Amino acid sequence: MNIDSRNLINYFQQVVEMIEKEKDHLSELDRKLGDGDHGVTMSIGFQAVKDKLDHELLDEEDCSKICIVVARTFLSAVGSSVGPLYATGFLKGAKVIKNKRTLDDESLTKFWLAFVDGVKERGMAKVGDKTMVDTLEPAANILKEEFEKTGNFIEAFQYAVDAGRMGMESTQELLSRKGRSSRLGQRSLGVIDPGAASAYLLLNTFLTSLNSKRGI
Amino acid sequence: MNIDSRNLINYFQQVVEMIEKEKDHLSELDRKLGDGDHGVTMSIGFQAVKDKLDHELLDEEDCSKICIVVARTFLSAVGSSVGPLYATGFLKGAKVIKNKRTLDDESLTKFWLAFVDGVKERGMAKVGDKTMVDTLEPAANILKEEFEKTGNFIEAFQYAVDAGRMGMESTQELLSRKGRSSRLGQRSLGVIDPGAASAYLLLNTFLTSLNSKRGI
Amino acid sequence: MKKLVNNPIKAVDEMIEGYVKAYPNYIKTVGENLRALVTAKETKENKVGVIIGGGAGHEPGFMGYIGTGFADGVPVGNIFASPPPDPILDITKEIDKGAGVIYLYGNYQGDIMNFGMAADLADLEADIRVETVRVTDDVVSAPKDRLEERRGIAGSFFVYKAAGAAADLGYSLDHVVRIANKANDSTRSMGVGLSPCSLPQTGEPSFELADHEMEIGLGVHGEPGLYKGEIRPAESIVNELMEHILADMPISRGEKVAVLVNGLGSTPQMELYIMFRSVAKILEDQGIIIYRSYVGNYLTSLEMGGCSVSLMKLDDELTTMIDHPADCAMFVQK
Amino acid sequence: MKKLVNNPIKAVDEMIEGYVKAYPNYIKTVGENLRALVTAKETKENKVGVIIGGGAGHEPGFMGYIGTGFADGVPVGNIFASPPPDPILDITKEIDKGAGVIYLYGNYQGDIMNFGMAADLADLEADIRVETVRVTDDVVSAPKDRLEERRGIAGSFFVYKAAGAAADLGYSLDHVVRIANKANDSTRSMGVGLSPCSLPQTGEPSFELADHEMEIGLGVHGEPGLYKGEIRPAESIVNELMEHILADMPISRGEKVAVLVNGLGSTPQMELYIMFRSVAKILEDQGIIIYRSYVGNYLTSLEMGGCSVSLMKLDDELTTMIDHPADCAMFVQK
Ligand SMILES: Nc1ncnc2c1ncn2[C@@H]1O[C@H](COP(=O)(O)OP(=O)(O)O)[C@@H](O)[C@H]1O
Ligand SMILES: Nc1ncnc2c1ncn2[C@@H]1O[C@H](COP(=O)(O)OP(=O)(O)O)[C@@H](O)[C@H]1O
Ligand SMILES: [Mg+2]
Ligand SMILES: [Mg+2]
Ligand SMILES: [Mg+2]
Ligand SMILES: [Mg+2]
Repeated sequence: MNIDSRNLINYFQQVVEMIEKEKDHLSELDRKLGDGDHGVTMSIGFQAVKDKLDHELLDEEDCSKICIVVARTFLSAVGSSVGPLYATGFLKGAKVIKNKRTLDDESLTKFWLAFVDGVKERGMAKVGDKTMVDTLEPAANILKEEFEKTGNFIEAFQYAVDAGRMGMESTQELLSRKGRSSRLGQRSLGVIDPGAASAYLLLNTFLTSLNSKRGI
Repeated sequence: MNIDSRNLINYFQQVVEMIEKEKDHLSELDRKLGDGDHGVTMSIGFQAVKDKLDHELLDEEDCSKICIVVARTFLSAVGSSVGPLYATGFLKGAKVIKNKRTLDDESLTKFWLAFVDGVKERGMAKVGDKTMVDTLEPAANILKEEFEKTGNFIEAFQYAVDAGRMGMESTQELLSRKGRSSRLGQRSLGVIDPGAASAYLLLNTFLTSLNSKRGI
Repeated sequence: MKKLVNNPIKAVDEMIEGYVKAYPNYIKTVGENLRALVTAKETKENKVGVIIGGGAGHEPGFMGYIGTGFADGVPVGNIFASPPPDPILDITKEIDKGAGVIYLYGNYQGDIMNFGMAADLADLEADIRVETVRVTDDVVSAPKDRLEERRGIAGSFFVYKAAGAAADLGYSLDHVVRIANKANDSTRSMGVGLSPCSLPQTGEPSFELADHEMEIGLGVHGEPGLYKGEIRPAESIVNELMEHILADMPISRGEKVAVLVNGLGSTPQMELYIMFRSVAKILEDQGIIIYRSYVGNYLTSLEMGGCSVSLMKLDDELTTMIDHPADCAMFVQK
Repeated sequence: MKKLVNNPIKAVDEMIEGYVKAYPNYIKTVGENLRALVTAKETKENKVGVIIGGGAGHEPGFMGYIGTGFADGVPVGNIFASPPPDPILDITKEIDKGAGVIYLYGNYQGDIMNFGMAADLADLEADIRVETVRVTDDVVSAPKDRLEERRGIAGSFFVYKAAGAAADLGYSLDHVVRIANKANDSTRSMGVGLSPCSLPQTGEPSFELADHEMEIGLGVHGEPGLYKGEIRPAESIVNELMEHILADMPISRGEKVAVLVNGLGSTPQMELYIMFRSVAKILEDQGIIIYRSYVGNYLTSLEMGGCSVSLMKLDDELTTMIDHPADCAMFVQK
């Protein structure tokens, strides 16, 4: 399948809406593990993004440029930990789709793999550290593997989202080692990492936005 | 009836105990009308007095000296509004029983009349201002009147305590005009003035201490 | 309410012990009397002595303002209770340098009586001339025609600072008194309460407010104010406070003021600045010049929530006083 | 929780608007960027630029410490969130006087990433040399063999002050960095939480504590600490904090320290002094000399209840730094 700049903008619009619904839940997770602001931060960031989507990006056709603006806007609005992490992800993604107005299966795969690479480079976290990487790395691994097998992005991405969900859920059983909750020790057990949760939501929303485009 | 220094010390000991029982109630009244400390203040003051009663005053036989030490101790321990008011009361009372080891009906009457005069002089409040004077002035008036009629202190004082109680209760219907609650306006209605309450308790405890001496 | 204390009855004494240990260069006691605090610095001969005071629980008021350019001594009462005459008298004797002493305190019955007794004793026992200025800045505490009944709240900071500066400048007692009176006449305040404090001994909240309520006009000891109402946006609250203050204050376009937005204890600085922002807007709209600003906890009520706004109108003389440097343990102005 | 705000989303911006209006002699923004604050005073040519920073909600940290002898600029993040690279970069360019710039912040992932990106951009875009020192004073946040994982809490006040003083003294960037590192190595802190704060946007308490509970080892953003336990007398809490601090700190009899008892927001000064009193007792018992004390709200967490204790061991060099005067809107030291 191919997606164009409209679809990409539509995806980010859906993220904006999704975050407004989920922000309290994300803050709640962060209150248990960190400083309680993750939902607030995501909301501030994507509200700023929404402003760009509604104005500056309204007629933008270059998918890469859209991602760059989203990344910069998000980062400038929030700072925080997720700011550099997601911004670097989207910037890295933008790099591999430079100048593209439509994204085919291969570009989409490359985009998300670059996204995950960006987050990992920026944060230097490893699987098991109880961060968003626990969602993103398994998702990327499956995406790569499945896409190499079938060449079908959407099928592969479906598997990736499932793997991401399992990765996210696995954070419940992990001790924190990165970020604010890393000093919690045993007390970090039993709670899903907020960044792992928001990362899963970013992935899953991409899937649902594609499916709605396909009419599923 | 005659009372001696033992009886007087016994009276103050009973005040100490009574205040510990009533302090929460007195603070509660003051929370509604003022700054919430009246019970705390009375307790701090009479705990300091208790220390004197238990040591320095143990063998004191001069009733006037006892009152002076009580007054000074109370004042030094509390400051506040009641400090100068009750201290001046007891000091004025001490003056009229100078050098006395026993107090007869007349001395007792003079003592309490001087006490009330002292409070009034110090605070310059009038009946109706919603202060302890609403308790003390009617009590003094009746004490004087009845004592002049019968020459019997304890009977007269019984009437005085009743008048004091009515005066105290009357503060419920008064607007504050003196002290911290004077800016309350209408909102001071319906609550008994804490100082009016503690003044009543001081009087009433004197009565019960006399009665227990008499075996009533 | 939870408190970091040991024995609640000892809270004030232990606070002072800690304070004196923390700032030995600034503070000492008169003899062994923990409740009688004076400056540890050399004071000039023939300087008017400045005593400010009142109950404890208002920290950094009042003991935090002992120092050069401000107060020479502070008698410390129990929480929200005037100090008794003893420590006031002890301090008076200690700091008098032959030029007399000024007593400054908020207009409360307890303080009037205790400081009054101390002033009498200072005259009788030590022949020290004492003058008194009572602060009456709280506009809602009594109508304009009964100014002398108004209570003193955070605006007392301005009055004390002005008197402290005047004394530091070597002015005579009469002159210091005149300036203190002028500072008081030029100062207006009004507060809003959001949540109560509690005395360590009772643990009970000093007043009751529902979840969404505030108290407009609250006093610094939790004394009830004008009315309880639904909490509103900061700007709307400031509008109401400023309306009362400016209606009461003789001030016109082009004149200048010092502004104090004072936190009552538990209100974050962030909120105080948001309040200040609206105060500044209103003053700008009215063409009144903000000459100097103070935003922070200057006169608290333990952990009470809320704040007050104070304005002092500045003529040249009061400008000099407000600009005068101060060096205290809990307040330094260059 | 009730707040004196307008639109919660605008709280940080409105706070800064108020702050800049209150102290125009101290503070200005870089261009129109409200989140990029720099000193309004002339700074010396060839002085090392000092940037401290982090999320909002810690006032007077960090924007209150802009001024002579302290920081030259502060990028302000959202509440409890690192500022993004833009304002950091804007400030870096604005304050660089050719001697390079030092970034100082608490050791948190968000700050590391954002300040790190800004440092890269400062090098790339403007060829400015930037060095970084991260504060790691919280003893309970990681064991001793993983010092570099410890988070920064109120002791950062000491580290920032030392660096600010060194820069003001005209030291080179390497020298300032060495002193900042030494200050950090010499500083240990530990806190106790009594009650949560809440973000204006959520209104939810940042953590849960039962009526009689405290959290030992709490972080400055409400991050959980060592354990929750029944509240105890102040002295017993201080004993526990000091045990952890002194066990971690290479210090011996006869050496001297600076002490900071820092309130988290809603804890009255009275309680801070009661805590300080016990700190002083323990130090006296151990023969450690208190050279200078700071007691108050130096690094808060909105209206959080509780406090922390910080010690910085002083050699001659750090003594000079801690004695160095500072003149900031929210902190003045003579
Ligand atoms: N080094 C890191 N690598 C990857 N993810 C990280 C890292 N540090 C933190 N995170 C993620 O960031 C999330 C917290 O984000 P947020 O609450 O917005 O930031 P902050 O911790 O600065 O308040 C964590 O739940 C975690 O998933
Ligand atoms: N001028 C006055 N004359 C008589 N009684 C007064 C006067 N002012 C205050 N009081 C009494 O003092 C009581 C309050 O005492 P207390 O709470 O101990 O002092 P404070 O008001 O200083 O906190 C009031 O209830 C009132 O009865
Ligand atoms: Mg967070
Ligand atoms: Mg009272
Ligand atoms: Mg009182
Ligand atoms: Mg955060």
